[in-house]
Amino acid sequence: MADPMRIRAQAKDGVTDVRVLMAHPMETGFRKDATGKTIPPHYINDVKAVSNGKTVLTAKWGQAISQNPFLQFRFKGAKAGDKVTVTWVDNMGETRTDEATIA
Amino acid sequence: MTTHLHPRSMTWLAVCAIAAVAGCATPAAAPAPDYDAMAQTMLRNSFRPQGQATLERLEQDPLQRACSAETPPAADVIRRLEARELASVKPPSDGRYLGDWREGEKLAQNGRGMTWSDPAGVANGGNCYNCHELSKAEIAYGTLGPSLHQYGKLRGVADPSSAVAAPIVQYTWGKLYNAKAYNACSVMPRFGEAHVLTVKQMQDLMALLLDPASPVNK
Amino acid sequence: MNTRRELLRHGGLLALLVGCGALTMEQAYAADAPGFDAKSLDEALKSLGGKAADSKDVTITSPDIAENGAVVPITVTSALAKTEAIYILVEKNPFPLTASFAIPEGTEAYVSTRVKMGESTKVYAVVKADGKLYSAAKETKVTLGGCGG
Amino acid sequence: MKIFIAAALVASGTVAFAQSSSEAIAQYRAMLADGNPAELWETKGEALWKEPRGPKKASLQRCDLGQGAGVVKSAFTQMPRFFTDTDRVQDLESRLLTCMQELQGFDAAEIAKTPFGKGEQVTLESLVAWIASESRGLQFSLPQAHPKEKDMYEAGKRVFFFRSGPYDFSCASCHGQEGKRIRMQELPNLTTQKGATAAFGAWPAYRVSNGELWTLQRRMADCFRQQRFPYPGFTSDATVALGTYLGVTARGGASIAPSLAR
Repeated sequence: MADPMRIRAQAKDGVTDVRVLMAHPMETGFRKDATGKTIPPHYINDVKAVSNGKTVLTAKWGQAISQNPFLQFRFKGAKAGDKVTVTWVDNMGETRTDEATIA
Repeated sequence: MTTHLHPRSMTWLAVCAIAAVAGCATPAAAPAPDYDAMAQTMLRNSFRPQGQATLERLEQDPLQRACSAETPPAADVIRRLEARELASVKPPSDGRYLGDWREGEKLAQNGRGMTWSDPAGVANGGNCYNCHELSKAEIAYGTLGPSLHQYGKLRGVADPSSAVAAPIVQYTWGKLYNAKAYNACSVMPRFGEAHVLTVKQMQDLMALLLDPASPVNK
Repeated sequence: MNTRRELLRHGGLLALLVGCGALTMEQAYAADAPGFDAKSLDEALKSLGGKAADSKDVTITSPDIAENGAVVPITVTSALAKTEAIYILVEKNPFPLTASFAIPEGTEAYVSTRVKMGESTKVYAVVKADGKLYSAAKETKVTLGGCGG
Repeated sequence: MKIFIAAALVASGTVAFAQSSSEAIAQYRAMLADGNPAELWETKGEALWKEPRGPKKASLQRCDLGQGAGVVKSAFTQMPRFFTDTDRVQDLESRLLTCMQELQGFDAAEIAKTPFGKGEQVTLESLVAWIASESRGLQFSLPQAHPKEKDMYEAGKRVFFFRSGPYDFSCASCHGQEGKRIRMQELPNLTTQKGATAAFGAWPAYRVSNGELWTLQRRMADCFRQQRFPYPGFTSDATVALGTYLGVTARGGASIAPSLAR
């Protein structure tokens, strides 16, 4: 199973700043392994963030997002103590969901 | 490492002082720790062969040993070492000093060769840009060595095959073949003497440095 | 770490793979996310809805030089009213469209992420606001570091 | 090299570019400072420390890193150090191996033989990342009171200056001078407090070139590779000695590990 994300969410003046690190190889499909075999593409292509039942961000990604992706965004309407949930899905159907409490 | 470069008596005084502070009862007659021997033992016990990198690579020659101290050797030692290295320089077997600067540029860019992850038997790179500026077009150059941009031009080499250019051409060959002949503890490898580069490869690097058509001299 | 020559060889390999259409995943995915299989900037823009007008209200922040093309930080901000989506396109990548973000009501028109680039290239930030496309671009140079061994 | 298209062409250099390149690279690093993927290893490492694992199904919470059983804070900035139970000087990786063997029942020799980035080495890398993060901002204060600590420092210094192999390289060949660089990469002078802090105090680090978390052990192994030396055993005496020399030289400097490296 994929490793957990690191999510930091901080509310200030009504705006919640969310920073997410995801553990993922983000294989492009262009690289070869030591034996010369092409490594198949393996990358996150779908990201969704939800807070208080509302979708606050959705993203579609290609394979050129860096390995162990970083994502930062900001939304209104949440306060300290509320939760933010982030879910990613990759092109092989693997998925991971993690939750953080807004500070 | 030679012991005269590491005055044992001083080190021993420092150890005594620390031992006293720590309250360790060090017998006054205990022999001074031989750190050189200690390091040698550690090196012997810590490494294992991998790929083409054998344990023989940890056996120092006299020059490597003399240049392994924090401070350079004494002037007379340096003179002796340099004379010995200079005697090792062999002029190109076919008498040609200059090859193709285009091949030289490729070699200068190539930093591979002789590590445990490099396949044995593949030609080594020259590593030049790791340490030197050469062609102006390459901005990712190192500064461990001096800039070699306009190397031939600055030395007035208009025709590398002319008699007037001969001293510079021969010196440059010698420097590539065995940098230690001119600076005993130089950080530059002994490309010819240590069989890192072939005669042909060194001829190509010579052209990169001295051919008026080479980008180095633009 | 590779030498320049090595890098060029991989570049050739890449072209070959793209030419052979080895990336079936992209094609399968394209139906859901248009533009990600486009192989040129123009083609990608077309799938997003056509040409984008240069706009001072779109800001893209990225380094002038990246020490490593594998990780290039990109931040996009839009000051345009009714910003609905933000796209990041890396011009010289085999598939320029790299990310698309849907910005719902209540979410600021701000995203920051990191992208890979194989060579020095312009990165375009495209913003969809009130149904129209606007853009800004920024050049990042990729350098070679380390011992090359 | 694992970059995307792997055709990292340098644009034909303009003068302005060359002049400002160090500044621009500093700007690039600053942009990456927030959100270092090393945090992913830190998170994993903290969980691994607390989780009952190994044949003995025990956690590492009684592991003594030199500050007393289970104390993690400030352990990183005071290692390598002498340990009475093993009667030797150990760096963080070596000490973790001892704890994994004694407390959890793992075979330390087996883990030491495992390639970096595989199996229990990943566990070690994660633990090192977390333990280092618990000393972030603290000053290096490696002890030198025990004679064996002093021995390791002195031997490590000699390993640092030891020139050998087909290229005549030592650590000092690249890291013994001020203000030098290899290609575009600046080379810290490891014989100074500032330089040793910049190097010793930065590893473990997330390497953007391969997306992996490298410990100091791994960093040193790769330096020896580029020196054209044979392979240094994991936590072997020469590597611990070298770590001691660097760490003692860095004393007084503040740790920024885990950092982000090229």
